[in-house]
Amino acid sequence: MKVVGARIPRYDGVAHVTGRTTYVDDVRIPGTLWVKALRSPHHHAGIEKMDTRPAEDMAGVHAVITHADVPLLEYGHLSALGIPADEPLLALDEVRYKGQPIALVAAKDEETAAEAVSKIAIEFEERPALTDVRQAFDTDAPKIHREGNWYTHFEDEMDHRQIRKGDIDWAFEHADTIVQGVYRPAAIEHAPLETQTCQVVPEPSGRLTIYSCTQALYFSMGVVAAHLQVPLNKLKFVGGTTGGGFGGKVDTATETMCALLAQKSGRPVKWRWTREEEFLCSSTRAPWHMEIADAVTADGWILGRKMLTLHDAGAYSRFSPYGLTKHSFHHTGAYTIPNLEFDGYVVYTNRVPTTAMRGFGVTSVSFAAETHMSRIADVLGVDPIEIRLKNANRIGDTSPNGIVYTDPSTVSTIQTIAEAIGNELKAEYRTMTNEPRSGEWLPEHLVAQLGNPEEH
Amino acid sequence: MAKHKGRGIAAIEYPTGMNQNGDPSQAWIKVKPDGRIDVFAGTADIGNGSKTIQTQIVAETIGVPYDWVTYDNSNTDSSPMCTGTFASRATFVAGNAALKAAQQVKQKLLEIAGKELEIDPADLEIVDGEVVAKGAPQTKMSVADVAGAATFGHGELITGTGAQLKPYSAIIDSETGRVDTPPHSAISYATCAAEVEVDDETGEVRVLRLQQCFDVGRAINPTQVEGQIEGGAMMGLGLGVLEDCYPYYPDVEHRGGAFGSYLAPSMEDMPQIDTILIENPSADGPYGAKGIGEMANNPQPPAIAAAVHDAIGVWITELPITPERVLRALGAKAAGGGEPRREGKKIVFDEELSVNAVSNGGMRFEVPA
Amino acid sequence: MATASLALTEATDVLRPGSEDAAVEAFGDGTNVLVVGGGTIVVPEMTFRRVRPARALLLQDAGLAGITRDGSRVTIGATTAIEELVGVPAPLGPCAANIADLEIRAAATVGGNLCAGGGHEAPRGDLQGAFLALGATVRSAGEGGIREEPLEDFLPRRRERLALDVSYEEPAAGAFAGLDRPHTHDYTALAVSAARAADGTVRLAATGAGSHGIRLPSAEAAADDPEAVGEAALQDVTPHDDALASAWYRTKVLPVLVRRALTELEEPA
Amino acid sequence: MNLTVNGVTHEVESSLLTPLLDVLREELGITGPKAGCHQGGCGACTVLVDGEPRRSCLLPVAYADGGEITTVEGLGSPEDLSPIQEAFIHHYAAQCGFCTSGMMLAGQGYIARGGTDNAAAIQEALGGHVCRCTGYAKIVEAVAAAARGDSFDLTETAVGKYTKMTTGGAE
Repeated sequence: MKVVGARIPRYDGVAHVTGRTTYVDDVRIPGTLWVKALRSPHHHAGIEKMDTRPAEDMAGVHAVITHADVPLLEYGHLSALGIPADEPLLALDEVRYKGQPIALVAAKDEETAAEAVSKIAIEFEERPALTDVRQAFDTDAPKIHREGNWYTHFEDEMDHRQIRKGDIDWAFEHADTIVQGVYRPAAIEHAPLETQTCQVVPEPSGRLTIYSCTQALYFSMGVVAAHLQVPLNKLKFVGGTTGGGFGGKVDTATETMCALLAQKSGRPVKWRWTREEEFLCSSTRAPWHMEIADAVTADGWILGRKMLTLHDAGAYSRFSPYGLTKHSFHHTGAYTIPNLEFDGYVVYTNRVPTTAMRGFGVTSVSFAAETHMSRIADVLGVDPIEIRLKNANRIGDTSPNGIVYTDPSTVSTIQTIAEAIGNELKAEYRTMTNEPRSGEWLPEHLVAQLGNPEEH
Repeated sequence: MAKHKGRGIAAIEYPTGMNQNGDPSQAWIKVKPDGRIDVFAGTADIGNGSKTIQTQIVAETIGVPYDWVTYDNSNTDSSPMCTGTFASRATFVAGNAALKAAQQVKQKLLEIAGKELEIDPADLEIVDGEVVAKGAPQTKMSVADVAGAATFGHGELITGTGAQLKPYSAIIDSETGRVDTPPHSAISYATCAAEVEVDDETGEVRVLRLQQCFDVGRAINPTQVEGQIEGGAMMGLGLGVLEDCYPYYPDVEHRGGAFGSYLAPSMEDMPQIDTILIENPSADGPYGAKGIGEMANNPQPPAIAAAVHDAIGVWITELPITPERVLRALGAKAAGGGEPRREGKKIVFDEELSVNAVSNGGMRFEVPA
Repeated sequence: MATASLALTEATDVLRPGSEDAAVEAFGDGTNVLVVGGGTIVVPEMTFRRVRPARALLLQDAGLAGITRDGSRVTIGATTAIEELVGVPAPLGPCAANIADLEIRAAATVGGNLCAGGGHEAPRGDLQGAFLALGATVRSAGEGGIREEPLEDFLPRRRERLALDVSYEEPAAGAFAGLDRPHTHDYTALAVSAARAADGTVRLAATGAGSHGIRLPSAEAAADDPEAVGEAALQDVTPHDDALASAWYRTKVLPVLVRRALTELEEPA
Repeated sequence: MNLTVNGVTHEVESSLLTPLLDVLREELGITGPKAGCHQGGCGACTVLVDGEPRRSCLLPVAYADGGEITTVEGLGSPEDLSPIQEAFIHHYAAQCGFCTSGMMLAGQGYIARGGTDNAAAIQEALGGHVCRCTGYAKIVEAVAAAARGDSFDLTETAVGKYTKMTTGGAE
């Protein structure tokens, strides 16, 4: 093999270094209108009255859209998987986060569009905001959605994702020590250098050409087609070259609205979010609240884990149910813990909706589980590398949801780093492999969890 | 002023492909009359390098030089379906689609060449753009000539299509969370050691070094893998010590709306980053590859948290580990607090953060004694 | 294709004075005039329509740039680039070097920094602290004509005045202690400047501890007592929460920076 | 007003306060400089003004009147790349590419000022530029290599400074 494994330069490297790569903002279409959004100034409010006529009447304004212009107002990021939608494309009668789009204007230039937005007459009735996931379940908590403050549509209409494996009571009874902690990683902005940008051109054929910075051309095309209620052949997405995404550009944040404005105005339109919109109004990585209690033995075996996760989804669910499920599947990290009781909730708050970001669902639990592991090593007085090797998942071990690990490398990556940092391992840890457990590495409590790697 | 150094490690795992699968990628390939190869796929390149990776896979699989292959992902009229570039799926899932399409093209090239050379296609192989008889390298025909023969002699268009899909089949048992088939395409693994320096008067944490080992399955392009891992390391550093959309979380005020007030890592935050790649091939990834793009920012935050504890003896479990959090933790420790509560065999940390301390009873986290 | 800024600025009367006198006249009493020094603060304000000036005064050609020395007296013209200060002794040089990055320092002006309004997310006006520690005076134009006054008196009125230059006596020693985070980005969360004048007077000032640079007289009075000086500084400030740091954190760290600045003043690194 | 951009002189009609970035992109159609933030915070719009790197989003065009502007398009063409462009390819210093033009022009300015391959000096000189993809390591390596005057093989990329492979690799 010569090409695979070779250090070949980027396919688009020459274009990148000569400024020839065409991002959406670089596409030049004469007669293009600029788009600006009216966004909610409140974290939570009812919309009492709205009159867009003052904007429509302005010279240079070609189209104004509100929820009334959207053929299918609610279509969720996970609707294709049968998960109910909860987010209107443009706010209907309530805003649930500061920055939520309510109406959009397409005008001859950005200045005119911005001025038209400021002329839209709107009255709000402010409502109490819920910002702390820990209070979302209280009877006196502000209510964000009619159906409540957390997502209730997991399998069998469960209101949370749960994992049950082994015998958690046995684990806590037989533990020498129970170590309990709380882990709270922050919301993160994707902050790609290219902000959300979209151009849409209405073609003479009646099709729409959508220049998009999406990370997912077909996914986004499906979202636009659903909102517009048109077949896919009415749309042509042009893209594939994205100025950074990190998950944030899986959200189809601009394409549908620009398509509607192009249809209504009959003109090409362009929407380039400002950096401030990108920071303050775009979706973020979720903040998470995780509580872990591990049942451990004095010599560092993790017998069982009880865990509660409150996933701060922000105002709408978007991909959060998916992210929480993925989180639950990986809540033991790189280790084999045979007895588990996990409960996780997707909780709504009045902050911008959260979405996928690099490591979706797992970055959070990697932090929680690994920091917890370091703590356990510290309180037990055992070596933090040895305790990890001891509990590391091995071929034939099973994951929280019963899947057999077939090609794990936890042992070898830990050994490699131990060597790199000059940590001399004891012989039994130095010679350990990823191969199936046996001997001292297969204590009684790990036998029942074993699976057969041939099965998968 | 006192600065304290510390080191911590963390080991992680991460799946390739969408959780529960059901995320198809497709590719199709056509061959020009001179044997040059055009690949069409709907996979966005977000900087991750999927244009390069898929081009490499196609060139390798067919057996032609890399620069014979063009790659077009520019629009949905000419490119087939791809679920998208996320979930660490571009190399593995979309790469497999390109691989399968290339295998079809190779087979058709061999069939045409077999007719031209009057040799069983099974006895032919393609090396460096030439179809060669196995064991008789002097009997050969360039891929260009094969493509010409197909076009002008046999009246055929050589194409290949490929689709990769693990069906959305992982039914989750709502009680236990058990699934019946693997809900991912592969799993990859990594370990990170972080070295930090903490200023105990200002609380500033500086990450000095990150040593990281990633099992990448197979490095289709080692430089690009390093690029992903180095970029992920800095994003992980941001998660660990800098970035926060809500500096007063759960409060929603004082958000930063600019690069000066939202602290994305800058060039001067960069520590020494050492990268060690392990190739433990996956069973069904293209050439054994696994997806590592996302997990690249997962091991640093816990390694940094452990290193901070090693340096100054406090556990900070809210991210990022800001100077304020460092000073608050050091202050609590100096005041004789900050220690976990011990009750029987329980050691309870962070009680003030628990839902039990904040909720009005709507949600509790109860742990057996 | 028109953009926002094109459409906006077409509506603005742009003045480009060619001398100090012309700049003073064009500024008048300052009503409805936007002063553009280097542009690094006001251009984004215009781009995002937070500022919609009827008139804008571009100072580039007004002859206000340059550093002059008269004995121990240093005078810095208002449109001198901040980058020009990077090599001068502490506190000014290190303070200037801590601002943003090379490209912004090369465009941003001393006058713009002295007249900067409080940022809505993070402090602005880093140089104010350093110049306060130097006991600088500012010569400015506006209502009532040209006048020279101590920087402390100028700062509360800085938004109504056209700064022409700033002057100070070279100190016997100077020091600067700032937070090192975030690196190279635009804003400093908190910093302390210190200077000892030729007559032995020690002046201390902070940036990031109020809506503009603040002198720390209580700390100055306790400058001889390393145990007390840091805490004394807290009497002089009203720390606030913003995107970079909380009032709590600023309160904890201001004494540290005061001590560090004084230590450096005594024992230059 | 007039601007000489990459050797070509243009009459400029935009008003005096228009940011240079918008004149380049919108009036002159030169799209190499990117509008990453319009706040001066990211560096994607950096160009050389009379040889010095400047944030074009912060500079009123009046201040560049009569000046010589170099954008990424003026560094070199695909057929005739400049050393810093070759360095960015060989060292894999561009991923999504959006920050690349600003990074290279800041690097070019640094080298023109006599900058060396010292990593800390490069980090200081380019420190205000944000890249979210690369983690900066390969950008620093690329600028250092260009500052040293390395020659570059454009058929393959460099082994990272701190990288090692334990198994496999190119066969």
